[in-house]
Amino acid sequence: MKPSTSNWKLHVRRLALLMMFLLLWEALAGGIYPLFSLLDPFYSSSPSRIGRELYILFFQENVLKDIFVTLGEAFAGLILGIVSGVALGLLFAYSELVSSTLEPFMSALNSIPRPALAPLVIFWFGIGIFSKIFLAWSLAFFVIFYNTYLGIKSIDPDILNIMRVMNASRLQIMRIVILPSVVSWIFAGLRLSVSYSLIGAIIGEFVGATVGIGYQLIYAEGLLMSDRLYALVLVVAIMGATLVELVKRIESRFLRWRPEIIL
Amino acid sequence: MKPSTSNWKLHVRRLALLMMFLLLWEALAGGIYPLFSLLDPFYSSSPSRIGRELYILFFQENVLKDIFVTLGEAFAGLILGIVSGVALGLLFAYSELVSSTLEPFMSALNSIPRPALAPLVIFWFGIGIFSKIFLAWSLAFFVIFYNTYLGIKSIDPDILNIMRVMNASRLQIMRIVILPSVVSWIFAGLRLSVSYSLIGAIIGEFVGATVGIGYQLIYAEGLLMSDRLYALVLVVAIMGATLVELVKRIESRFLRWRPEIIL
Amino acid sequence: YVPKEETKYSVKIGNVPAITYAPTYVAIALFMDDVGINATYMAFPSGTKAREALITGEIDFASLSTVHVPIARLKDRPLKIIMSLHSREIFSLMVRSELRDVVKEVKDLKGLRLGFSAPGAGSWAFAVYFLKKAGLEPGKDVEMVAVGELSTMYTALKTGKVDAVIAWDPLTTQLMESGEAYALIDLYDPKQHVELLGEEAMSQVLVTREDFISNNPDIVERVVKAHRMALEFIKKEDARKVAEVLQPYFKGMEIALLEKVVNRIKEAIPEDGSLSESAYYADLVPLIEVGALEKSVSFEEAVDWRFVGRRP
Amino acid sequence: MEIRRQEAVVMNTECVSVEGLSVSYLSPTGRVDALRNVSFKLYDGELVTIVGPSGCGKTTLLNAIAGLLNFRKDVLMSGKIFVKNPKSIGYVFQRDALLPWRTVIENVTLGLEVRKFPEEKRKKVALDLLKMVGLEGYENKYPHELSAGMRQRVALARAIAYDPEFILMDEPLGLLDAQTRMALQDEILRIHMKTRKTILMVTHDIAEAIILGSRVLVMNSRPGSVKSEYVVKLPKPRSALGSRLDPEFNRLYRLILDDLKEDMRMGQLDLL
Amino acid sequence: MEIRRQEAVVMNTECVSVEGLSVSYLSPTGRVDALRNVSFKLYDGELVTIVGPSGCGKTTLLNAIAGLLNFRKDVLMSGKIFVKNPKSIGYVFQRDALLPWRTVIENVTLGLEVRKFPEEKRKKVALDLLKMVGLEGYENKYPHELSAGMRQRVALARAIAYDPEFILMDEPLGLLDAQTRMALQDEILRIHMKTRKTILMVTHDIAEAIILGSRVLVMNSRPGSVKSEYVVKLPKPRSALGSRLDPEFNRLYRLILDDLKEDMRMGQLDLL
Ligand SMILES: Nc1ncnc2c1ncn2[C@@H]1O[C@H](COP(=O)(O)OP(=O)(O)OP(=O)(O)O)[C@@H](O)[C@H]1O
Ligand SMILES: Nc1ncnc2c1ncn2[C@@H]1O[C@H](COP(=O)(O)OP(=O)(O)OP(=O)(O)O)[C@@H](O)[C@H]1O
Ligand SMILES: [Mg+2]
Ligand SMILES: [Mg+2]
Repeated sequence: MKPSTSNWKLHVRRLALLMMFLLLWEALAGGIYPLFSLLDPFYSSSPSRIGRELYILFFQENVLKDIFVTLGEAFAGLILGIVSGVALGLLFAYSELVSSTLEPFMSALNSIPRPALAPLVIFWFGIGIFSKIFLAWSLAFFVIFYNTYLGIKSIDPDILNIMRVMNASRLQIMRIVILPSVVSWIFAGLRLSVSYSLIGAIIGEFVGATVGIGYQLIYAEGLLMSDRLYALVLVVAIMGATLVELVKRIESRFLRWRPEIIL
Repeated sequence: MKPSTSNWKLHVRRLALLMMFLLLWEALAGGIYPLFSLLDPFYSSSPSRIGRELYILFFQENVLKDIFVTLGEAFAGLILGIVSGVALGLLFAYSELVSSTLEPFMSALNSIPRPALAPLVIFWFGIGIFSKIFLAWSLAFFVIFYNTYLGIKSIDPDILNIMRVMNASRLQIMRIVILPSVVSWIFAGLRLSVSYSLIGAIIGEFVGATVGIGYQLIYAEGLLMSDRLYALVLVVAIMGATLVELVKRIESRFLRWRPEIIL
Repeated sequence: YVPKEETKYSVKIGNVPAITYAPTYVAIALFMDDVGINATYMAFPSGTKAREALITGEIDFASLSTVHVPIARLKDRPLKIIMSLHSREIFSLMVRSELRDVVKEVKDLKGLRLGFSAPGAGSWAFAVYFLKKAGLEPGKDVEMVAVGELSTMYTALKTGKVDAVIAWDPLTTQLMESGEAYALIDLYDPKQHVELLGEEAMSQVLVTREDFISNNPDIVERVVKAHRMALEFIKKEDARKVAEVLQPYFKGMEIALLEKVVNRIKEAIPEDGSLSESAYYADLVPLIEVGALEKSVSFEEAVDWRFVGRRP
Repeated sequence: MEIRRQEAVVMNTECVSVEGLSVSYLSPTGRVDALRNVSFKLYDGELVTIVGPSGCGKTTLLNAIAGLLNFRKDVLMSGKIFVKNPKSIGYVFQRDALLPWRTVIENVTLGLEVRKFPEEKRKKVALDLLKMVGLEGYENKYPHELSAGMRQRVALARAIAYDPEFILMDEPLGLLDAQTRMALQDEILRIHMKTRKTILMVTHDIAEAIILGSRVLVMNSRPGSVKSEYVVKLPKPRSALGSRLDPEFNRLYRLILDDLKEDMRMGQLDLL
Repeated sequence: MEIRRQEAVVMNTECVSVEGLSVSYLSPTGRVDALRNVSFKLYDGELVTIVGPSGCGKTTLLNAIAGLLNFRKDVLMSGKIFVKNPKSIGYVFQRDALLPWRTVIENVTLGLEVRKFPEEKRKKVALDLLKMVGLEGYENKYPHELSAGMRQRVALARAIAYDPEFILMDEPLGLLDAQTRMALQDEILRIHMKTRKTILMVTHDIAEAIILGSRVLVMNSRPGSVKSEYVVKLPKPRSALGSRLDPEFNRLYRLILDDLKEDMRMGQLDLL
């Protein structure tokens, strides 16, 4: 929609900001002028140290494999989360009986700290891929669920009415009105869910793993390698940001009909 | 709005469901007829065992203190999350420059698995209450932030226009139009944030704590006390559900103007 | 060298990444193949998680702190120690260097903060034990702070959030090398070990499940064999060579530091992994004394000595 | 009430009958009685128009007939409503209720989609109707890109597109300029002549009510009810311009205007 | 164009002037030229009405004058717009744009709140206006509890409440029945006489345009522009009913209708 020049500028702006931040960090950590160092590089690391660690991770240790494993787990959890979240959201919206009865149970479940579930998760799902997918799902699901459910409550009632007059079936109403109406809510949820499914997969790997970013994190932490810890955290952050940007691309396709708001 | 009888029925329904679930659980765990036991009570515990543990926790060990500590941390994090989330959401909505530049950084930050942050959190915030509040905030914030930001994008442009014609200041537009419009989005976010702030506080207590539900949880896990683990998870879940119900009470006051939708 | 075995078995072995488990790493790196075992290694962020995975059958062997076995047995989870991997207790009580003039012995910790990993873990039990021995009441005289695993522990100590920690390697070595902290108690010092725990301890052990032993005695036999070869290797070869073998498992760690740590723990590597009753109880006593264990679990119950033999 | 149902006798089947319909809205801000004891009948192939003061319950009445009030919890309804074929109703809402995420053509084909017509058929019907309402070339626009009157025309096309037997119209031409309005009045007359659909139309324009309707129902307010009924005996075929010249038109216009005025005098708006 | 600006000379200051205004909407579905080269002036105290076919750009023109198009990225604008006091504009939107979370009275007092009037003052003004538009007793209802016409009246009250110097009205009475409509036409005339506010009003009702306006601007479409201007020389004070009887009214009505029809014949809607 926007000409490509402005896109180009945007990227320059982002990059400039990132560079400034990295330079400041490097300087504070003493990487530029050693006498001027305010941060202890052990816990604050520094861009150059992280860079070196990233080099090792990517070119000597094939961290790509870990990335793909974690991504796969997160993705599976996310897809399950979307499907089940939308489905249950619809069920709750359709049935007053179900929703009023079960609502408190849903928020109770969502309040359970996932890392504390580890022993039970091992018992239920083992420490194979399923425990990771389960944890990714358990974080992604609730956002999508609540957003679907509450999104439906804000649908324009007249649009529902026109469907009823046309004698549309429940399924048609769902497909033609409800799903498109909650798309903006679902996408709002997706920005969070994508990140959460990643976090969930990694927490799952904390339960015990042979591969994956979580596995690498356990190592770095167990062996006191703070640079590597930073590098890995950075890798996860970039994964998350990339996925969310992807989601936004898809979103803009779906929401093309919506006029832009300027404040 | 509804007569109190229906409210009464609702509670009965919820209770009945809970009872059925507990009975089934107890039966499967062999608590009712020992020969018929499908679940190993060590991993799956059972309502009676959890009940006994809860009795011990509340009447012999004063778990209330832990509850209040954790609640306090979560609440502080939640409040900070709401304030900062709404503020930053507004900033992002107001400034195209800020939002387009910073959006990927926000999703990157939100993708960081909080438990992996522990060493840095201790470095930044110590092991006192601040590290817990920080973690609670870090989970509560993003939901509120995204919901505020995306909620603003779905405001009816004509309502903004009427304010402009009336020559309202930006602050007035914010107070009179924007905040009330995003209230439904913020509340949607709150249902999640409330739970997340609890989780955040507990994850914070996993490192550097002397008290709190999180401390009790690692203790139970360390000593392989699965009944106690279940009991504590239950306590957290009930805390979460109670808080969310509270939020819903407040919400229904704010959204009284909205017609009810029936599907 | 033993000739390669004909039939291959696949097993999963897990632990928390730590150099005190060097025998397991060396065994996986060099000897499992020779005994006909296809070993998959699995990392856990804490011993409790590795223990849970073992109990539920997700892994077949774990190198663990001894404490986990009696805790599990008291809950009717029949884990068995099948081999000793370390004959010293690994914990050291490290104090921030700034306090060198103030804290000269354990009882000087009164009024300060002591960090340990997590309640229920070995470091907690020994923290309490050390304090009690010095006549201090943990929680009252000394504030007890759960600070999680090594990196958070290090951060907490360095930033002064705690004054002392119960550390293990590589943190202990690193703190001593850098001079950031000094050891108030160092159990690698034979004298102190004798004083507190006796001649020998059994701090790190190879663990499996009872049912696994009865169903697969052959596999257990082979895994133990590989471990014994590893013990021998570590004892015999110089630290540099051992460090080189370990390095693939400790990527990103300086080889020099690795070598230093290997040197430090070499002393504690047992000859043959045989199981000593007195060493077992030496480790158990503090746990019982501090209440981490409700009651004692007998040597006979916790240990299966058929594979490496027992000593008094 | 004036001369009652004269033409009606020649028609055979009842298409809609409303008997003693009362509707109240219950809301936290208090109860509003919107309709009280409304009764009337529509016969197959009739085009009946309704006029009445703002807020007298016209929309409520149409919603009740369309069965939409059943989906609300805050409505108290009594009386009987019979609709011959409730599965084949068209409804032009007062507020257009276009689906904002669908293009103009996708909105028009909505009913056909629900009835599972094949793609090409849908498109053909929609394009014809869009041409009829003067929106050729706008088929791929989104509703927010249209002017209010254009949206209303899309809504009109949508209600006709799937060829329902019975059409409810709530001021379908209210936002159109005089000229477009007359053109569409003629169009509605033409469609009605050709297909003999039953149409119930609410309008605020008395002239429109007379020109289109075979009968005009006049409602009064608070709570709303049908006050009188005028049978329009203008010659057929009628037309938006031509029928205005008939003296009968003027007579009825005066009558209905006075009728409404009377209500006003006793009603809420006492400014005249 | 017919006789130009005769009354205009007796008035002194320009309140609004539009010169060579062209507006296009750019959207992913293509560019739409909504206005081309529109020029006219409004003098202090004038009430000018605009009529024109649906979609010819009337709303666009009003939005441009109100300065609302500046808040859009997808609009190309050229030409000059001068508004004497842009901080004191009232605007009745075509779609009511009531704040759904505010009660009727809170909607009406919106402008007064923005101007920081004291609470009681606000309430008093609002109650007076609600009485004027016939909505006494509805002050604590929420907009979704009102009928469409009632909402429109609330919007009208809201635009007048804070006493702006210049009021834009986009079909403010479009959803009202004939009777209520006439009452409110009289009310607008009364307010205009009393306060001498400058008013620019879009309407689809040619009669309304003549009765209220001192001038009637006729627009044509695609792209929209002001085609002709009629000065209305009906005697004052005018009234909704009385002025209709004047022969001048009939003459102008015919002229304007023909004018619109001509546009139609060349325009998009060729059904007549
Ligand atoms: N959802 C609602 N809740 C409460 N009251 C309502 C609701 N909808 C309508 N009413 C009330 O019912 C009455 C009739 O409303 P209705 O919309 O049927 O009027 P109408 O004849 O269509 O008016 P108009 O010509 O202005 O469209 C009004 O007094 C209105 O306030
Ligand atoms: N947001 C928009 N994006 C694209 N095109 C638009 C937009 N708004 C209006 N238009 C187009 O501009 C033209 C003029 O629209 P406008 O709303 O000004 O007409 P109008 O004279 O007010 O019509 P009506 O009498 O039906 O209200 C129309 O062709 C319409 O399709
Ligand atoms: Mg209505
Ligand atoms: Mg318009």
